[in-house]
Amino acid sequence: MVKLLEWQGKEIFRRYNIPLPKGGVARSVGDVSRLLGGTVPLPAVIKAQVRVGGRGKGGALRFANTVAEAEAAVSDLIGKEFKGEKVQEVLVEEKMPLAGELYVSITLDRSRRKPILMYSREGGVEIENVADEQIGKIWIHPSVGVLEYEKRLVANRMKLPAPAAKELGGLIEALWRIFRSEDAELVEINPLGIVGDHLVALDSKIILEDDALFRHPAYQHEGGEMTPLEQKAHEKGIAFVEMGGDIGVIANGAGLTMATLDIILENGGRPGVFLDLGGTDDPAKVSEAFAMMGEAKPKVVFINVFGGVTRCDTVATGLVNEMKRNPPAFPLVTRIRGHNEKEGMAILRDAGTQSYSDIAEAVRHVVQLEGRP
Amino acid sequence: MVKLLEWQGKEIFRRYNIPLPKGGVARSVGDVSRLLGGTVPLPAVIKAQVRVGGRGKGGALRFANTVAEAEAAVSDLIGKEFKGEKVQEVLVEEKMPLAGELYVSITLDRSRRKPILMYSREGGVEIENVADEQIGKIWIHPSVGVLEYEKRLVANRMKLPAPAAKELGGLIEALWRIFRSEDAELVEINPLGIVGDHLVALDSKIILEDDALFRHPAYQHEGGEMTPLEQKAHEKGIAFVEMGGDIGVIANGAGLTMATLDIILENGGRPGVFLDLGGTDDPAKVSEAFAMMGEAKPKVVFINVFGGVTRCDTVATGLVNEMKRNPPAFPLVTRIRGHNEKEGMAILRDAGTQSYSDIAEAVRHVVQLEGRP
Amino acid sequence: MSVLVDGSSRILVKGITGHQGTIHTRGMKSFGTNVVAGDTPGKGGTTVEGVPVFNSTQEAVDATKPNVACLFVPAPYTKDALFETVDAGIPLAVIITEHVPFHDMLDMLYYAKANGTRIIGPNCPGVATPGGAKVGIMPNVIFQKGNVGVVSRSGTLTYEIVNGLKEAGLGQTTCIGLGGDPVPGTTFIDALELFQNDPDTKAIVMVGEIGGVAEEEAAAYIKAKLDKPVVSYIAGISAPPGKRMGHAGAIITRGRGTAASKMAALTDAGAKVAKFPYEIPSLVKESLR
Amino acid sequence: MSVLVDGSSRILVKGITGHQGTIHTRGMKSFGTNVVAGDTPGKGGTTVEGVPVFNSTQEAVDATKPNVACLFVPAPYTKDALFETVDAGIPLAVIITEHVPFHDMLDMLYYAKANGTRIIGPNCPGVATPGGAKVGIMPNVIFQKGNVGVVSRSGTLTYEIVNGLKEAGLGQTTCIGLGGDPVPGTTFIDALELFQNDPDTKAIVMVGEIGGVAEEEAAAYIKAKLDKPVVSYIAGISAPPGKRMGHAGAIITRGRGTAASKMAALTDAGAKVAKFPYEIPSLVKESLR
Repeated sequence: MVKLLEWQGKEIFRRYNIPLPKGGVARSVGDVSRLLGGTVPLPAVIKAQVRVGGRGKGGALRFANTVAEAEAAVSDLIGKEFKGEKVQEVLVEEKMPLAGELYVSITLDRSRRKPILMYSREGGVEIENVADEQIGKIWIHPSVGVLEYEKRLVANRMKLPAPAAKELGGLIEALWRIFRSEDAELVEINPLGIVGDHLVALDSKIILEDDALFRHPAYQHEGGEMTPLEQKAHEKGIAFVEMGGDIGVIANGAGLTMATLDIILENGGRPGVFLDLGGTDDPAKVSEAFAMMGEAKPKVVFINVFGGVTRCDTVATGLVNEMKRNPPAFPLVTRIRGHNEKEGMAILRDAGTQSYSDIAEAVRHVVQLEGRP
Repeated sequence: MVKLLEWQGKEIFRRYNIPLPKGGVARSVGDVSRLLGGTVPLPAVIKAQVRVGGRGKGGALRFANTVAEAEAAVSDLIGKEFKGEKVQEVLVEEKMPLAGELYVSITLDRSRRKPILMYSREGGVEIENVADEQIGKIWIHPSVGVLEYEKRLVANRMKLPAPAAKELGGLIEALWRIFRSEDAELVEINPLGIVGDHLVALDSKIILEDDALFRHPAYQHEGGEMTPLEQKAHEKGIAFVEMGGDIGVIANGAGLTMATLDIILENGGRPGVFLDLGGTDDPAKVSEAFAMMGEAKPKVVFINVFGGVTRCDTVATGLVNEMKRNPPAFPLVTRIRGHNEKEGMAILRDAGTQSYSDIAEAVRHVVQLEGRP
Repeated sequence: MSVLVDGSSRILVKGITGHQGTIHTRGMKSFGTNVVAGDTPGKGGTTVEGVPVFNSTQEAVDATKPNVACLFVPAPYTKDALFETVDAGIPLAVIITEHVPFHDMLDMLYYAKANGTRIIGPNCPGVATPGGAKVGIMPNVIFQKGNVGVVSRSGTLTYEIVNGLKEAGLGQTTCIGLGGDPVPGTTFIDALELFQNDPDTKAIVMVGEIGGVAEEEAAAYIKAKLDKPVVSYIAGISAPPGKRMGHAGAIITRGRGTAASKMAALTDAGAKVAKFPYEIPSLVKESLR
Repeated sequence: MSVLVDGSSRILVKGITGHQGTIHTRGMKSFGTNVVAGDTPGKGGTTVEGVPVFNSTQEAVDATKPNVACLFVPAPYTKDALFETVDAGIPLAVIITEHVPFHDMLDMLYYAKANGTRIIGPNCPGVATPGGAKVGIMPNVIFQKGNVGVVSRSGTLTYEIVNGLKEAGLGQTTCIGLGGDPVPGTTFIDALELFQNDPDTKAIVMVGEIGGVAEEEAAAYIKAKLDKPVVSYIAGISAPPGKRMGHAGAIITRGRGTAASKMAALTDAGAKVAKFPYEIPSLVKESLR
């Protein structure tokens, strides 16, 4: 999940001719006077470029009537942290006189297996907080796109003045083209401002699909809303989630990894790390995963492998090799079933880890090792 | 039907990144040295830009090893006529060393109501002269386009060297995008040259759809393979075809106009002009059509109207008004049936034209007036 | 009986507030057709010829439950109007509009097919079932209820022929105008199949013209599947190759689509082929004997 | 009886010459599956594990008449391979490939639907009918012929569960892996419908996970239409919202798709919901009593 920063999203909007406020990115206070003396008129809005939501309430948005005010705001914002995310860039934009704020987005409706266009006159707040009856929905046939009559319908329901109604059709078409051509999971404009009789995209939210990044190499190194460790694992292609607790789980298969963490939770343990080995039995990959787990500093790690496609013995070999190279700072419990299960268990026992066949038994031992009262 | 000149088609090819020989258009001998001294290397091919087919046999293609030879060829070609079409422009292009000539095109298969991709290793001749088993065909779903595996298949069957095989995929994609985005009836490359291991489009043939020209205003004033009068009528939006004989027919509806000409032919008359009034009963339009007919100088004109949507009396009024303004140089026979038929016949008879209700009778009179032995 | 439309048809006229839409709504109503609604964006709430107008097809459908749409929409907007019709779940769309780009029609055809809507047209005069309903622009006075099914690619020529049938005492079950475009929504074969399955249709008149091979394909269908007599006429024996004879679809290309080829195929299939349109009634009478 | 695949299934392996394609062709054959062909462009004329390889699907179809395709094609080429499969008229395509962009899958889904091909997957372990055929990558040893239908969004977890069923003496009719992607070709409802119509399936095990609302929709289907017992398990009760738990589809967004919601819906629909996967066999036994 690649979540673009506001200014990155707006760069894409610009390429698709979506109307934007005049603005530019400042990476230091020194950039401000250049921007405000050049393309961006005052008064200005200064927006910290962070991926976390709720910037308005969090103090990440500032207003400035003078260059000095703007510089003060930028100076204050750069380096500040919002929900753990450090500000490195701010967007300096002209402040526009708003006659209204709308919402429009395109995303995937998994239930109907179709893209969905959502729109509302209640823009400017998180869409989750808008009443369902205030949100219009249009499902889109993927090979047909948004139809002209549907665009007209949306403009009518938004009760827009004529010039804005006309612009909205083009803007929806642009969103659709971004959604498809950029392989987005979500393209959202919130708020879509009404300025006079015209539309201006005041914010951007674009989430790109990981699996399609091979078509968009420019965004391959962008992140999502991930912890630094998750980001690191993501770059290595390891499915890795930090969950707050002390117990790390390495399993093969997302379902099995989740189920293992669930069993731990139900047995009174605190899930700490989800690490899915996937279908691999490549010792190098196993070692890498193991090293990632180490960085999360769990109190205890439980390895649960069902060897179907994956062979238990090669997984075990990978683990043991890694343990030899970097002896773990945590106790390890393993449970291994399936293809070459005896060989795998033997390899692990020889290396000194506790190895089970029964999962309930194994989990009870893991929770015991976590050692909470 | 807008048939683009070779160089116009190649301008479109260039926009879609189809590889072309280096070349430029000369409109006078003076242009030649500029082209050959600049972007176009010698030896060169000089090609008269005319819409009629069979340029190779007709002497419209020349070769030049020196600037002087090229100038001589251009001087000879400009102003020359090929099948009645006067040369105003020539295309001067580098002559490329060919390893082979292929054929590829996309057009509409009316029978399957799908676009069709046709390809052959036997390029360089008119595709009509290529044996059916030498032509590969792939039908294209309009909202899906040419699939990657199909492009691979074509390249395999064309037995291309690896670099050309890869290029062919992109080239087919470009043809498809031209076909759809430019609203073409036909996009053809013949010959598609193999130069070394690469492909080069040596000729272009693009026919655009009249009905979609509202989306392509740049081509609205281009012509097809039409006579000057047909072209003039076309620009006025009148369905008008010159057929070589002496009898002009004005009728309402394409089917009725054709049927009327057929009846004339079967009765020994020589069809001269097809003019379909269409569904109009606007006197101004009728007058305009009538004036067009006059320009074709027919020996006799037969007007056959069935008033269903069109009212016979308004059609008659239009005709009579035009006859008053510009008394026709030919005898006129009318046959009028349907909505307000009596009023229409009365108006025509009052104006002195012979008016019938029975078509066979009317046609016999028309053929008699044509006065051939 | 009849095909496609009858007394139970409920017609929505798309583009009812335009000149053509209004005139022909009047014509359909005086034929006895149940025109239940019209739609034109921005004109919702008004009426035309007593028919309520809605802003969108969906609104019209919700309020009046039409099962046939008749499109009088300018060519550049026809594709959108057809998609709207399909999305509203209307199973039959009759497109009168001329000059619809065939590229648009390809999109329309596949979208409609995938979603269960049949298209008639574009560039067609519509469909009429005497005593039932008329959808489109055919003149009212030419029809008479009877047992001849008529299907044609042309307009005015068909009116002449239907009028000729009436004058000879031959009524019609349904008359279908397929339209003169290269990509018709409904083909001769589709229409022949409908007539084949209609017990009241005892003979079929098929009016073709040059261009394409739809008549040849129909001939193959007639030979293989049809057990009713067919009288046919093909316009364009005098047409020169390469020239577009009024209809976008009426063009002989690369030696294909000549009148001679069509006539030969139909004769071979056992259809009676009229040399002149006015011969059709007597050939039909012969067939019905 | 069984669903989707059985002893009459003839399998084409697309991408047979790749590492995974080769390994799993061997696995399928040793399961007793009739693998009739493979295809890889440029590798036509060779054999893999005794299976003839063709350059294109059409060639493979012409020569060997497969009725199931199993795709081991790298994600960037999967869409094209699926279109080729559909164009060749193969009615069932099992897509093992992981990381297929959902935008591609949308195109694939609608193209396949329009042309009569069912997709299973992508990112799935395949389908297995013990005693009949296995298509995909599930381990052979876990299965036993019987009367429990299994359908699941996950891979390894399902192997554990099927293995547990076997150890408890509960055989399976067919085991269907739907895959962990947000746009699956076949849904829980589709699979439940298949099992509902299979007389040999006496009980159904349904293994879901967080993300989307497919389990809730399946619950509505179970309540309304299904008259066979369902035992279900949902993975991810411990998953935090907003995090993608390995599978592209396993993510709780905007409060939707939680394990609690799915479990509640299934309980309400009358399904037995297991707290732990290893409870499933005893719940199935209870259901079959």
